[in-house]
Amino acid sequence: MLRRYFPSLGVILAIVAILLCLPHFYSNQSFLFNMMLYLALAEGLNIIYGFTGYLPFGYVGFFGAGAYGAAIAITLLHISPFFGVIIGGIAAVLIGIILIPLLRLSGAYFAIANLAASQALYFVVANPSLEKITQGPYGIDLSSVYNADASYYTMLGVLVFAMLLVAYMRNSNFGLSLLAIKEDQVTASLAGVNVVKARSIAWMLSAFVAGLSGAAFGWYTAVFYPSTVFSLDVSVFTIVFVLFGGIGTVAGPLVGTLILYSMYNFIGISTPQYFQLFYGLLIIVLVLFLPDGVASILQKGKVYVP
Amino acid sequence: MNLFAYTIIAGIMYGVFFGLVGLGLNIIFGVMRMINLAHGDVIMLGSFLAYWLYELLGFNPLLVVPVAVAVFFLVGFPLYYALVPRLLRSKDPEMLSFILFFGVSQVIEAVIIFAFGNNQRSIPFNVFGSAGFDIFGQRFPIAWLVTTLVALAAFGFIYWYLQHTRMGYATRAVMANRDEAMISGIDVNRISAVVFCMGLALASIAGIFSFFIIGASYPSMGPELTTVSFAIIVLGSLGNPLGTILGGLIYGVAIMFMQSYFSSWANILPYVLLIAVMLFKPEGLIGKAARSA
Amino acid sequence: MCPNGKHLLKVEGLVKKFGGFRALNGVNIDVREGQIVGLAGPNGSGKTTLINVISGVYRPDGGSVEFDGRSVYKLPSHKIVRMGINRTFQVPKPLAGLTVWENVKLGAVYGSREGNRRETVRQALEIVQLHNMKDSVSADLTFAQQKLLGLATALATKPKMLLVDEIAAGLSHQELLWIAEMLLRIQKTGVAMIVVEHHLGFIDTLTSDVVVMNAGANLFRGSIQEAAQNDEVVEVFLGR
Amino acid sequence: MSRLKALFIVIASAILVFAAVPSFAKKAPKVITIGTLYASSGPFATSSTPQYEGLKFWVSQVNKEGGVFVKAFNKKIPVKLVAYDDQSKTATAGMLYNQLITRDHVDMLAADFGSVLTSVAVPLAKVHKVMLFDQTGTAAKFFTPDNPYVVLCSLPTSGKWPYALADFMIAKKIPRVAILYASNDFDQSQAVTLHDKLVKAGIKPVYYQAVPTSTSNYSVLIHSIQATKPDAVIEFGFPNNDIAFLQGLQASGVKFKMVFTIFPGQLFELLEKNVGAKALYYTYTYPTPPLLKYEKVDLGMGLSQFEQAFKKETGKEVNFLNVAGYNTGLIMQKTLETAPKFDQLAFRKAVTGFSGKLMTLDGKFEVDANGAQVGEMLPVAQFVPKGVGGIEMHIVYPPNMKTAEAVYPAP
Repeated sequence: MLRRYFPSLGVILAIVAILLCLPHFYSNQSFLFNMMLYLALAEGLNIIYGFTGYLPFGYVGFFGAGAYGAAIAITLLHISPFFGVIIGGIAAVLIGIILIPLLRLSGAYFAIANLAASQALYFVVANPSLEKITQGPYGIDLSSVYNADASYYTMLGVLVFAMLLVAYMRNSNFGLSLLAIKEDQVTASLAGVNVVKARSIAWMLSAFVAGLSGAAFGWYTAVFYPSTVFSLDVSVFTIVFVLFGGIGTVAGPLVGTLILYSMYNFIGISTPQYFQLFYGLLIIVLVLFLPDGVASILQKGKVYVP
Repeated sequence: MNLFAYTIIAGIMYGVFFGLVGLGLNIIFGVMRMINLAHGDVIMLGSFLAYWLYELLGFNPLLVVPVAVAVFFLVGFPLYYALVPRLLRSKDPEMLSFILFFGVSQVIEAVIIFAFGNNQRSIPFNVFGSAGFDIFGQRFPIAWLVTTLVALAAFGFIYWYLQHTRMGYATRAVMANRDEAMISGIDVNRISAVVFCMGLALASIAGIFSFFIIGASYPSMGPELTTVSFAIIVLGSLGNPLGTILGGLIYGVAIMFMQSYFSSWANILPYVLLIAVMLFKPEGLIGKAARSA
Repeated sequence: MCPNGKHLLKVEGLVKKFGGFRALNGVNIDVREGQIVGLAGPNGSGKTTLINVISGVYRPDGGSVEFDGRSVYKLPSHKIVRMGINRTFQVPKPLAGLTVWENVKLGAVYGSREGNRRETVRQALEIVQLHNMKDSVSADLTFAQQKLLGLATALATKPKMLLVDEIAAGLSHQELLWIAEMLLRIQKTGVAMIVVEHHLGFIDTLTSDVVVMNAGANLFRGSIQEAAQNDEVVEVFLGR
Repeated sequence: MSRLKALFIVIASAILVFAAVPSFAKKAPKVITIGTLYASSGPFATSSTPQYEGLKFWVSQVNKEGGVFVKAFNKKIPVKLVAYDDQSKTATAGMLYNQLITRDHVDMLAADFGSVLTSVAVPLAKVHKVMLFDQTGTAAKFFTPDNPYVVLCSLPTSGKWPYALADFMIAKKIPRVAILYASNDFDQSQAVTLHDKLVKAGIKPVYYQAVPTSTSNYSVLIHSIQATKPDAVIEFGFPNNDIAFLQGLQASGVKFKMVFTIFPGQLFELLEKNVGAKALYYTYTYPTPPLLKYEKVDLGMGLSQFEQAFKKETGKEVNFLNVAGYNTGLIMQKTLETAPKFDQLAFRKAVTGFSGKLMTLDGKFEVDANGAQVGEMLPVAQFVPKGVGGIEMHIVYPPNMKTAEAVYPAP
């Protein structure tokens, strides 16, 4: 029964082994951290987009909610940063629960409404009248609990959690029921699937991953502003990485992120417009010629992608 | 009281302009059932065209209008035939077009940064003369009046096109039901291509005058404008071009009131409006009757 | 057949509106355990709407629906399915990206929640004779096979009652005979059915108990022979 | 037991010797590497790019003379600048600062422009113990007793900026004051200072409002302000806010006796290009070099010399941020010239050593114990018409720097 999980677990173990060893050979920890961050976000987005077809353009809303949830817990309630990260995840789930009604909207309408929701959340957090709680637009300072190594391994933990979730989705009946909802809600519910419940759970899990990631990022960065953790670039990058890699598998988003984020790091940072132009063109080409991403090339050749 | 009157009048002028901002997005949606996610970037392109012609050749923004229309018809046709028919044949045109136009928007932004850098650009308000004009004892810059008149003219044109031309009649048929229109012998692709170009041209016209209402232009202003435009057309009612003006007016007056009385919360308004309308009144404020027409 | 079994489904005064139009306008129908009821009527008389409402695909606007002594009125589909009602579609809606096996498995896992799931899936596929295609992607099936797949998925939820919507449409005579025989076999396992059909001959092979609908209400109930004698029924079918 | 002890001592001393050897043998590096970031795009590009050019100019100047004199090695060593583009994004900036420290192993860090992009560097400098020369990031919260690794090179922390402005308004006895500020740390801290100082002097502002930093249309706000009938309107914003505010003011035809904005005094050309000289007539600002001219300096070039040399090298007119960038270089130069040892805390000590004793083209360099700038206080200046369509600036406060009397109320 558990044997079907083996390929997915193999991929996860390989990633973990690499990320545990690499810091000893490669000193740019910050690059590795950001890579893990986007890997986790890509898997988190995969949970909702890959398995239910809802494209969350406002995914960064959960990321920001996580960063702020954790920061508020750490600065106001004096909770240890590690538990702060978990609280960040929970904060994102709470936002997710508030936004559940958006799942009634279909396709592009959902995408835009979700984008609007993330922007609204950003403006609420950044509003100076909430300065006592969120520090308003003036930013969060966590330098007193700054710990690069601890937050690095916390992020690795979040990544492992996200990958395990997707592995579960990929191989379980629950994942199958989500794929069914994505194909046809009526047919799925006539097979006995509780559509509203299943997609809400997927939505909240996806939010949880983004919240944890945002919280770990906040801890690692130590000083951040609303505009940092609610930057639309977070959504955009994650979506592009996932689209490129391919959805619905554990490996697809990983491959997409590893390739594109490395590329971003080497060409994007010195001349960001080149990268923007590149991924803009890449999206157009993908939509027209390879709408299911790189992984679909293998799948068309009947190769199993974990 | 003075402030109240000013707020209302300013809100109406602001709103008419924002109707124009949403108009191009709405007619494209009406005919093609696609959301042009690069809409805000086309507005940005219009403003950069105006800026460039003003700086280089001293063009008055009004003179840029015909140039913009010509440019976007020339660009729009090949773009339509290169992208859209292929999309319509795919298994999920709505979602794929959404993502595709997102890619287009990123390309536009990157190219403009290459060409112009990422600095803010603006055309001075006094390009139409430095005199102000008075409405009910309130003084407004002349540039606002010109902008409002241009926006009204654009709505007038669309009304005339839809109601009084043969092609407009066919366009309405496509808006009502694309498949039936195709069966009844209308060249749906040609109509769509023309309307697509029209939508782009209208967006660029909004861009030309955006300096006077929105403020300075910069290459990355697109996505925010797209969201605001979408809020406006959802408010008005999706797929009903003339309804856009209602959405614009509500948005304009509301944002002016927010700025006057709750200024620090003003920027949250379009997003909250958008979500509220989508969840509670998804058919838009004009409702079904206007939509099925 | 056991026409004297106890009441399984009881529909009373059911109403469904689309805007101002009343697609169902007070429908009454009851079905006993293990009974097959044929449902006939002209296009637009509300047959498919009735099935959509009973199975929870549409929300009703009035009346009552009782199943097995409990109300299923306004319940969501998955709850109705788990109580023992399932259906097929006139135009099949398989989960196109999933395999035949996965389609049916979903029903076994979420719809019935009992017994050996593997066995349930295998049996359902054997009844509709799709077992040899279990690893095919369902998008690759023919139209008729997709209909059968829908039936198998429904069977995997172990229903006490099946709502069969125009299963005969577009099939050859041979296939019709085979399907009729299969439905009768399913009935023998204790499954009641409402069989919506244009094709009165097909209904005749299944049951002598027919309900005729017109304009969103039931017009007649009795045998096909009686229906043929009824002036109103004849008028409805032949047009005014 | 004693054998074990002896072994332990041998090992321990071996470790000590090995650990100590590198520090004895520390050779002079071939180049001094200085890491910095700049933004080629995004909201800070207009400010960051000129600041970066100023720093680059300093590098080319010292290298022309064979490098910077490093006291620890008693010789001149060339300077190498390692710079990355953060696109005005804090997330990217954080990653790049880290890269400068951990991969490029720079000897000193110079921050990017402004508080937002500097903020992410401050904790990194503290954690990795690298001196951060903060160029224009003026948030007071960067400078804390537990972090010796940050020094603010030009401009005081933003909360201190409006000191002279407040005194000016109190001296002028302006009764009705409106304060409108963009909600960010930089502007809010100034608004709070000004508000508190005025209230203390018995002037309660009639209007005191925050608006989002993204505000781009001020016309309605200007009318709300007008409704409170103020004499003076103080607008604190970023350059984009100031441009939009001045444009709105001009377009609406509303007049106030006194109008103050921040950035005409720092980015005069940008403002003039966008709003026109006319819109600036009789408005007030904080003057900074090159509008403020410091010619007698202890180190580097005086302002006029700098203006000429910079123009010759880059073909551009000098603005304040060019001066700030160049000034950062000078502070680093002075640090290397005076630090007796080549390590980070010695650098910091050296800065404290020359604090208050160094005059550059940016004014008097003086930092407090936490590294915050207290020397370069900002006076108040007013723009007045000059000839046909021309404009010039007078310093109107404080009295010891005054070049002309303020024209108040504005005609």
